[in-house]
Amino acid sequence: MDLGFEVDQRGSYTVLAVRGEVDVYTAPRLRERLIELVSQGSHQVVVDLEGVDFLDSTGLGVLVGGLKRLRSHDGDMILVCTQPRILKVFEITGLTKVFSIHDTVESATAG
Amino acid sequence: MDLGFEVDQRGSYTVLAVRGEVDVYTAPRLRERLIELVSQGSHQVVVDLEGVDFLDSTGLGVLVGGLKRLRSHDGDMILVCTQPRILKVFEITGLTKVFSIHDTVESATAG
Amino acid sequence: MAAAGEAVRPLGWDEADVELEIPARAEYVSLARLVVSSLASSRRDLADDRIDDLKLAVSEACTNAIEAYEPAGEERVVLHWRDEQDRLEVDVQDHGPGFDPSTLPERPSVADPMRPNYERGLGVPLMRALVDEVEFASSDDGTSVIMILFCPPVTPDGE
Amino acid sequence: MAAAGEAVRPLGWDEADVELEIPARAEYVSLARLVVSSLASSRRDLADDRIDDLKLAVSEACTNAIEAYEPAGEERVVLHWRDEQDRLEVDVQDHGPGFDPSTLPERPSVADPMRPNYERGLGVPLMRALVDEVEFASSDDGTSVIMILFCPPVTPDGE
Ligand SMILES: Nc1ncnc2c1ncn2[C@@H]1O[C@H](COP(=O)(O)OP(=O)(O)O)[C@@H](O)[C@H]1O
Ligand SMILES: Nc1ncnc2c1ncn2[C@@H]1O[C@H](COP(=O)(O)OP(=O)(O)O)[C@@H](O)[C@H]1O
Repeated sequence: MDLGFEVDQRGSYTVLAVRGEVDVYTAPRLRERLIELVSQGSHQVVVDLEGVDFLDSTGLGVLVGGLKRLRSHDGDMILVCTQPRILKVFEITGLTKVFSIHDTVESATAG
Repeated sequence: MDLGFEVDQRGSYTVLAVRGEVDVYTAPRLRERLIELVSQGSHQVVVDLEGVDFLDSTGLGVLVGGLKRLRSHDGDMILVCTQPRILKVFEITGLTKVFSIHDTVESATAG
Repeated sequence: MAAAGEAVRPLGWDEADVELEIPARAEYVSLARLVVSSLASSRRDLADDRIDDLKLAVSEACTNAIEAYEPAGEERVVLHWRDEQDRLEVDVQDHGPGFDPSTLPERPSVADPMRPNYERGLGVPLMRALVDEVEFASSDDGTSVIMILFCPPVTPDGE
Repeated sequence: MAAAGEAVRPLGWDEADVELEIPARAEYVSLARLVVSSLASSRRDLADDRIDDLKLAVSEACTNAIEAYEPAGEERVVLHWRDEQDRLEVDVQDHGPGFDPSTLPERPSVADPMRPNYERGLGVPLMRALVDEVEFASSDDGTSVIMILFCPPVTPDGE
């Protein structure tokens, strides 16, 4: 099972597009990617989840960890997600209140 | 697991396009379809296997049975198949010598 | 007779029981998901979003079962699938150290202002929210998590 | 160290053993195929056509195991998957009446002019042609079919 990543710089935003299933096996790779971005100086990170087929609590934990790390650098993490089954996971866990979630990368990077 | 069928008349040929996996569970439906066609007077039958993802020995047996039934009515069965993994099953079992196998429905119905 | 004369759904408890035993390793959780979603899809009475819910709940249970063994050795996780007319049940068993489920919060505390600090502890709340019933049976000998989805009977035409 | 430091492939015999137990019913053969092709795909050293070969061989073995029980009751078919560095093994077990494999033809008789009359008997020849080794162990107590694919070691860069 593969997790795919694509990184794209859009103005002051670094867009990390994730593809595949984020679970206990693959989530460590997402964590590494996020840590890498922060250590390279990307502090405004957009995580595009439109290509994600599955996201579990381990994946949520990695995103929350990334958000905390970015905030400690006065940065932020913005999510792009319109898939109902992925949004549902954020809703159940109350994380829609923690993340700002946008419909498109354009709108996420418009700020 | 569904097996899909589409029937199309092309001149004197009846084209049965099969979609899905043909195995011990679904093969009886293919058998019924073939028997139905013969009993409705279709004696030149083209079975289009291009939409078949999986074909096992039960499926082969049903095709052989259909061929025998058609031949007993002075008819014939022509197959359409270009997928290597499906062709391989005919080759291993020596059935490439029994069926005439074409690349397209057009060529199968050209005779 | 039901309209769907072709019995896709297995008929009885024992007969319909599928068992999957996997090594207690993270890379096998996706296999458990695959099996559960394939079995659930063959029941024609489950909507896609319910299948997704079950798949995620089972995945969380398998993840916890595997993490219970840390550091992982040659331990195993066993999943049972049982089909019945009006429900389906999945249980996930490990022989890890066990835990006391009553110490866990009943529901996700969605309004908790400390939520952003929670990088863990989301699995059980998710499971509770996603399926109709979750039961934990845990002892020194291990844990069994039973998850149930109720499937309201579809009234066939002409009955 | 191998280039693929991330061990996708399980490490040892026991650890890597996956077991799937299904009811002896035709509708479950597709699940066995799904499990086998998913496990085989996670081994990066197998080409797609080899995965297809194994999937078909296992499917044939499951079909025979199920048919051995006719008329089907509450019997079960058990599939084991074992990963090793240089091979993978699948066995399919039933507790049907058993049979004498030595009475079956070794190879498909492709040149047999009577072939068009064969609507059955294609399963075992297919299995024999598709995988590197097939072994039948059959007695009054049932049958176990062991199928083996050899996986030539991929020499990692830098070794
Ligand atoms: N199968 C299990 N065996 C042992 N402990 C478990 C098991 N399942 C859950 N737990 C305990 O319940 C806690 C909460 O689980 P969960 O909500 O999934 O969050 P997390 O796994 O992120 O900690 C775990 O940290 C663990 O202590
Ligand atoms: N697991 C099994 N249990 C009992 N008999 C078996 C088993 N597998 C194969 N056989 C016997 O071997 C024969 C040949 O099998 P096969 O080549 O698959 O063709 P088919 O199943 O179409 O007859 C079967 O008809 C059956 O008598």
